Amino acid sequence: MSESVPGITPEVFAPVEAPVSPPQASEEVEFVQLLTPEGERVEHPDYSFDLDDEAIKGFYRDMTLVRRIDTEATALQRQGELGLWASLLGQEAAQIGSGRALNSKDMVFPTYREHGVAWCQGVDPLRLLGLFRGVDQGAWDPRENNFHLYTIVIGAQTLHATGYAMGQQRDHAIGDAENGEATIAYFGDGASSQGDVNEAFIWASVFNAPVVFFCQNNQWAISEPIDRQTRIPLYQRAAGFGFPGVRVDGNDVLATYAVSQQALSRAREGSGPTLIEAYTYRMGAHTTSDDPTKYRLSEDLEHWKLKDPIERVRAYLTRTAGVDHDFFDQIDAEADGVAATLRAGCLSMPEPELTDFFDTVYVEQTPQLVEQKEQFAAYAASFEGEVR
Amino acid sequence: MSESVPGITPEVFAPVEAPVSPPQASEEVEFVQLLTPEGERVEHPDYSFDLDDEAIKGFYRDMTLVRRIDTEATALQRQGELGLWASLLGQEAAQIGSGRALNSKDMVFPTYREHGVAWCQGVDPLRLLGLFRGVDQGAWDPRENNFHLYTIVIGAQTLHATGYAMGQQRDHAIGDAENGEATIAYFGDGASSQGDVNEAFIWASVFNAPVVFFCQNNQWAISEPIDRQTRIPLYQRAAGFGFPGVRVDGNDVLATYAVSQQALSRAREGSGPTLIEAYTYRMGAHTTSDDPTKYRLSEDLEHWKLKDPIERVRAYLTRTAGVDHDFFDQIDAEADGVAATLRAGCLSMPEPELTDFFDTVYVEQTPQLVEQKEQFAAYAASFEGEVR
Amino acid sequence: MTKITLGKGINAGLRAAMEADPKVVVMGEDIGKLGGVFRVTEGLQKDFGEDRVIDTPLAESGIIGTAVGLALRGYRPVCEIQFDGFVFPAYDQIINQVAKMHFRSHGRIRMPVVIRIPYGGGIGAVEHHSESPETLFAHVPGLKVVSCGDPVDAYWMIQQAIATDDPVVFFEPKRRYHEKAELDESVPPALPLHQAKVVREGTDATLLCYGPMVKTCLQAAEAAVEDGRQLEVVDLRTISPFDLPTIFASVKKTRRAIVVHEAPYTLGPGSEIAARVTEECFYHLEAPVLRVTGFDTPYPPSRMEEDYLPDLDRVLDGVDRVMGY
Amino acid sequence: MTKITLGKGINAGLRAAMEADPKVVVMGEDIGKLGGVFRVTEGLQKDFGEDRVIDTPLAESGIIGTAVGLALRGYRPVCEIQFDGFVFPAYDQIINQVAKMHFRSHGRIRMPVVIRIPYGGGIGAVEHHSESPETLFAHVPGLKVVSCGDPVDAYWMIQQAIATDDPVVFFEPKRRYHEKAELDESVPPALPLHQAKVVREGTDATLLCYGPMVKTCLQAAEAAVEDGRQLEVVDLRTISPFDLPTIFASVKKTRRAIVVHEAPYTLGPGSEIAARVTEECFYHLEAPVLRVTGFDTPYPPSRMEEDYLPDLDRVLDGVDRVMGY
Ligand SMILES: Cc1ncc(C[n+]2csc(CCOP(=O)(O)OP(=O)(O)O)c2C)c(N)n1
Ligand SMILES: Cc1ncc(C[n+]2csc(CCOP(=O)(O)OP(=O)(O)O)c2C)c(N)n1
Ligand SMILES: [Mg+2]
Ligand SMILES: [Mg+2]
Repeated sequence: MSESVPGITPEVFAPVEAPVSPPQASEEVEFVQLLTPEGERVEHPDYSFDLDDEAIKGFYRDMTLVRRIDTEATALQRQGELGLWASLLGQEAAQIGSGRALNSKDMVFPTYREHGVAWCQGVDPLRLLGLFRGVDQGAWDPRENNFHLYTIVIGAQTLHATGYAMGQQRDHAIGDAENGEATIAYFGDGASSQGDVNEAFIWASVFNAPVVFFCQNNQWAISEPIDRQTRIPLYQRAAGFGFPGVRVDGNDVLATYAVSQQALSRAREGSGPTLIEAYTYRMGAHTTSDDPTKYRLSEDLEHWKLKDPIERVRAYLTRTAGVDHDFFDQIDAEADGVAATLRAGCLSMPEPELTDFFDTVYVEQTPQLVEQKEQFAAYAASFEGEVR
Repeated sequence: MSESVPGITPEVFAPVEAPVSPPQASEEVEFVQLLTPEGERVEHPDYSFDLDDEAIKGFYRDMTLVRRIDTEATALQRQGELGLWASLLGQEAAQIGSGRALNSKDMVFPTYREHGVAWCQGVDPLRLLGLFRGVDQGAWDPRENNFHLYTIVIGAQTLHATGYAMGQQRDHAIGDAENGEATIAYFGDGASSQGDVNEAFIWASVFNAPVVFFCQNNQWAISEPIDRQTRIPLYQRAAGFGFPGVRVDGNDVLATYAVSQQALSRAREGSGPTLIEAYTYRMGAHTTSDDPTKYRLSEDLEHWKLKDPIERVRAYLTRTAGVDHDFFDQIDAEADGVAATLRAGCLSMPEPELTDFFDTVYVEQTPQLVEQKEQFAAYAASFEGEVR
Repeated sequence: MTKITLGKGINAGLRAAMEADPKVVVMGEDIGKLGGVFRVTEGLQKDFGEDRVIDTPLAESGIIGTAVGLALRGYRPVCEIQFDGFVFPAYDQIINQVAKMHFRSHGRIRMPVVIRIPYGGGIGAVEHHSESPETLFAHVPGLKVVSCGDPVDAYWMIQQAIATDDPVVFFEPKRRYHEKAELDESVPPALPLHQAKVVREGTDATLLCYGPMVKTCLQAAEAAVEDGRQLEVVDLRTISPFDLPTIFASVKKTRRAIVVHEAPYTLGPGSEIAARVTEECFYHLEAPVLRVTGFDTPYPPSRMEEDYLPDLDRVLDGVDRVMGY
Repeated sequence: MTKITLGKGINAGLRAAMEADPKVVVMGEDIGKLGGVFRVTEGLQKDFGEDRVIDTPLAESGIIGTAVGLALRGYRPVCEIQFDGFVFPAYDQIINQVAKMHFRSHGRIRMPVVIRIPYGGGIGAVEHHSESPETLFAHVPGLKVVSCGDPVDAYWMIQQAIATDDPVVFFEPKRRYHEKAELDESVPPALPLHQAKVVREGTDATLLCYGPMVKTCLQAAEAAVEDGRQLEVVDLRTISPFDLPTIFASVKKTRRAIVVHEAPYTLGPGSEIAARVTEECFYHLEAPVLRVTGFDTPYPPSRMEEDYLPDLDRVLDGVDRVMGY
């Protein structure tokens, strides 16, 4: 892989035996696909999509709404209402397909970009904004929605998920594909390089824990392309740890649903972990602070636009399922409503007070923090009325 | 793998698709073998041993001497001359085979048990004792012997090795199998679970670094059997990271030599990393502080005794190469000499002074440490003559 | 009444906690059949099964990271770190996850995780096996940090640590594992977890210590009597938070204080105690608060540890200095 | 003379170091084409190649661990940690390897590794992006720890850090990246790396600060003039080792001191300074050394950071308190 260390004379790098070049966006990539970018249903020998068109309409609605939520949040950031936003643009199918495959008792450990999965788990989108607005660090109750808090330290949540799954084992909560429980951990292509993620693979494998590792390979870790993290397809990592890995077209919501469904069933039954690599693309910037023109080509983006996860479902619904305009218009109207509610909610979020934050460092408060809180409160009160 | 989480009702654990049971000592294990436990030469399609019987005699000598050194060190520990000793008993073939495959410019990153590799690199065995006696932390110069200091934090050295190998690349020190340089990192089966080791795999793969990962799978990490670390053979880990892995009979010095030779050549040529799993057995306790009767069966040990790395070479030399008693007697005499020298050296090691240890915290000494050193020296002097 | 060692006290405390609450699980390296390298978990796996006494893969970040997940599931994991120097691969999970989860969730999530760390020197061990990293945890908001100094405290404090809903880093003075005392399990613990105790009363100066140094300071106080000095010895027991009222009360009485710990001097726990005591007792102090501690070097090879570690003589030397003001 | 920002100062310093010594390599996440999330390495990969400006896999332990190997091979790696909160996965490699290698080898091995960490708050960021973990490095023997407070220091100190054969943790005050100053590259640096500087002379009390707080303290000193108070401001620059002579000289002169830092209060650098100053200046002090710092909570959501961070008013409030003794 002489390209990876330029500056070193190429002749010292004989070609390696193992495959080296990561698949290019322009090449054909091997993965599970059930709906083509053109909206055509295709079959796969190992995975089938067994829901009806109503369900597909539901997926369309989910994807459209979360994209709208995402767009609105980006706008709110641009207008100074949020400090930051991490957009899921392009990853809707990966998130909705896997999210809709979850049972009510399954537990989710997200990164910071799983707004679509949050939606599937019933988290009020407004609750997602607090972290980015800087008023809280995730204001939903993870137990209510079976959706853990966003984790910013890359990869850390994969171990939490594995430990949680070990808890499910110990609770005898696994057993069969319907009633058993599973855990799903989301992470990115970049995260796959963290020690924690690989330790999670080891734990999950050794304890045969009911956990699905769902990697959204969106080709980028901020400015670093996937070949900074691996020289072979990521899903193959799992084999080295002794459990199955599968690559799915991450822009195909039918396929991500089917593949997730199967992996979750395996976990719930007690057959252990699976790694899913959802092959997709981060259509936007890493976050609103990022400037992708510094490191990637606009052609790439154009190429991926042709694989849009929502467009292909719309094409299918229109051409094959005979869904008419009304349906789409209705969803668009609903999306506008969701966006308006989100915006209004954001603008009226109460301003937090530092004094409220001294009491949640510990369950059993310490005298020192009581003192610091009191001193701060007294100090702050001395400015009352003044403009600091 | 229901055995791994006993207490959970077995029926919730359906068999997993991936292979689960680690090979048992009693089963036949797939690996590269060139000399059977009975001392018969066998051929392997991919690896051949191309040295003559003189070389094999050399290996015999190496293994016998390091075993004698090891025995002497254990005795010194029992007599209170060392605080601790980590025995290599049973792992002589893994260490001598790989150690003798090294070129003079290759660099070694050991754990704390590579006394045999140290021997191959020309480190005076006495120098190894200081760490265990508590007078220093490794008193050899890593640059003189191309043998880094022992690393006790499990797995940390694999990243050092990879970084060093990246330095070799940057120095244009790789090129062909003879003149190129390679780095070899030793670690244990337990270490394979550390995040650092897996990150080292990623780095080595992404940068195609000239590093050989040499894992001595001695079946145990203190009291934990290999199935606490993996449910498939360890060498297969490499495939998940996109580079070759191979399992070798770690008790067969011809095979460990041949396999290491080939992996090192690949690295020196610029073909990147290889993982070698040397399948062996820790015949002794983890260290002199350990009591293996708490966790393993004596039958296992008896079974492995039949596979002794030295005995099989002796059988080959006697039966096939026509080597007579004189040779073996001579080596035994040499071993006694080495042991006597080691013992004498150990007993006469100078006692270290704490005052000498204030000046090597930093290259550029700090005023604070100068002060602490002076205060300590004055304080210590106040006891002069007294027995504290 | 039973005679126990400090190590057996923790073992018995773990057993009691596991009997009292089925959600308590113990996890770490070699804690099962072997019973841990110090035998502190001896017999637990046999009695509570491999499901509750978990021999883990060899990776500390994994131990703590999965413990976080188990805690989120309602378990109360007690993690063993084999030696002080091996906690650092887990440091990120401790600092960024264990310590912050309650705060991050604005109180919705609790992290009842105990991290047991045998710590300190004096056992003739090799590198990484003799360190005192308590500052690196006590500085971190969200963690609580304690250390036991005698077998009876060992028995009760480990149970109190497991019972609290906050994460606790539990430092065990490994060279005192074999110290003996009488334990009466039927007498409830004398003190809550985060309270210091005056283990010897005195009038001339206060020795503030914890963990392995409690015994050392008691010996020093005994020896000081010969010099006509009555030293008060306070076993801090809790390093985060410090029990400041007990500390202040003692120092206001004796007007002189020395903090004794094995951890390096600079930014060791003694620095905070000295700063606080000075602020609170400014007009009471006859002398600055002095510190008798490990030096600002890495822990040396063990043949020098006797010189590196504060001992009776070094403590008395400190007493001489503090009395000299 | 060129006008530079603090960020550009580091960029120019890195460039100068790379030009001066081909063994200097820079490594980290997103430091290549992107030039780092703060653009501190902008343009370096273009000019020095991917071999010397290495975009690494996303794993901090790997960054530091391979840097150790490169250093053993004779390189001088400068590692960028993207944000303060992300250094902890690398903590083991820093504490157990980088810090101890010279000592372990009894001086045979040198570890000229620089670890750059943009740190501190005030930029409205999310969790883990605003922390001040300097205690967690300054307590560790074997590491040196510095922080620059102005653009000219940024330019010189990074070069001095790279030139030293000891490992240096280099804390960059991220919210001051855009502060501007005039730089004359032809004038050699005024001070060695481990020396503090008096940035404003005064007589009534000393403000001891570093990094982002230097500007804050200068503003406070300016404002205090209105109250008729002349405050001395010392930019510590070096946190390990502290430049104690400069600190003591100032405090002996003003007889009152306040340490100001963003890091949490308990066991923050201020604790050590307070303890040392008290010991050395015991008979000079009119008041205990006070501390104006972050609180003992995790860094709060950013809408509250203005209240969390010491600012001009909090510093002046501290001045009132210290003058009240
Ligand atoms: C331990 C750690 N290091 C660095 C960062 C800074 N960081 C935030 S996101 C990111 C890239 C993550 O890439 P990937 O895992 O592919 O997820 P994506 O953002 O593409 O969804 C980095 C480096 C972090 N959050 N945590
Ligand atoms: C990070 C870390 N954790 C724990 C230990 C304690 N420890 C020392 S050796 C060992 C087992 C290592 O097993 P393995 O890697 O198989 O090597 P072996 O001793 O069998 O050669 C453990 C747990 C350590 N040294 N470092
Ligand atoms: Mg990505
Ligand atoms: Mg082993």
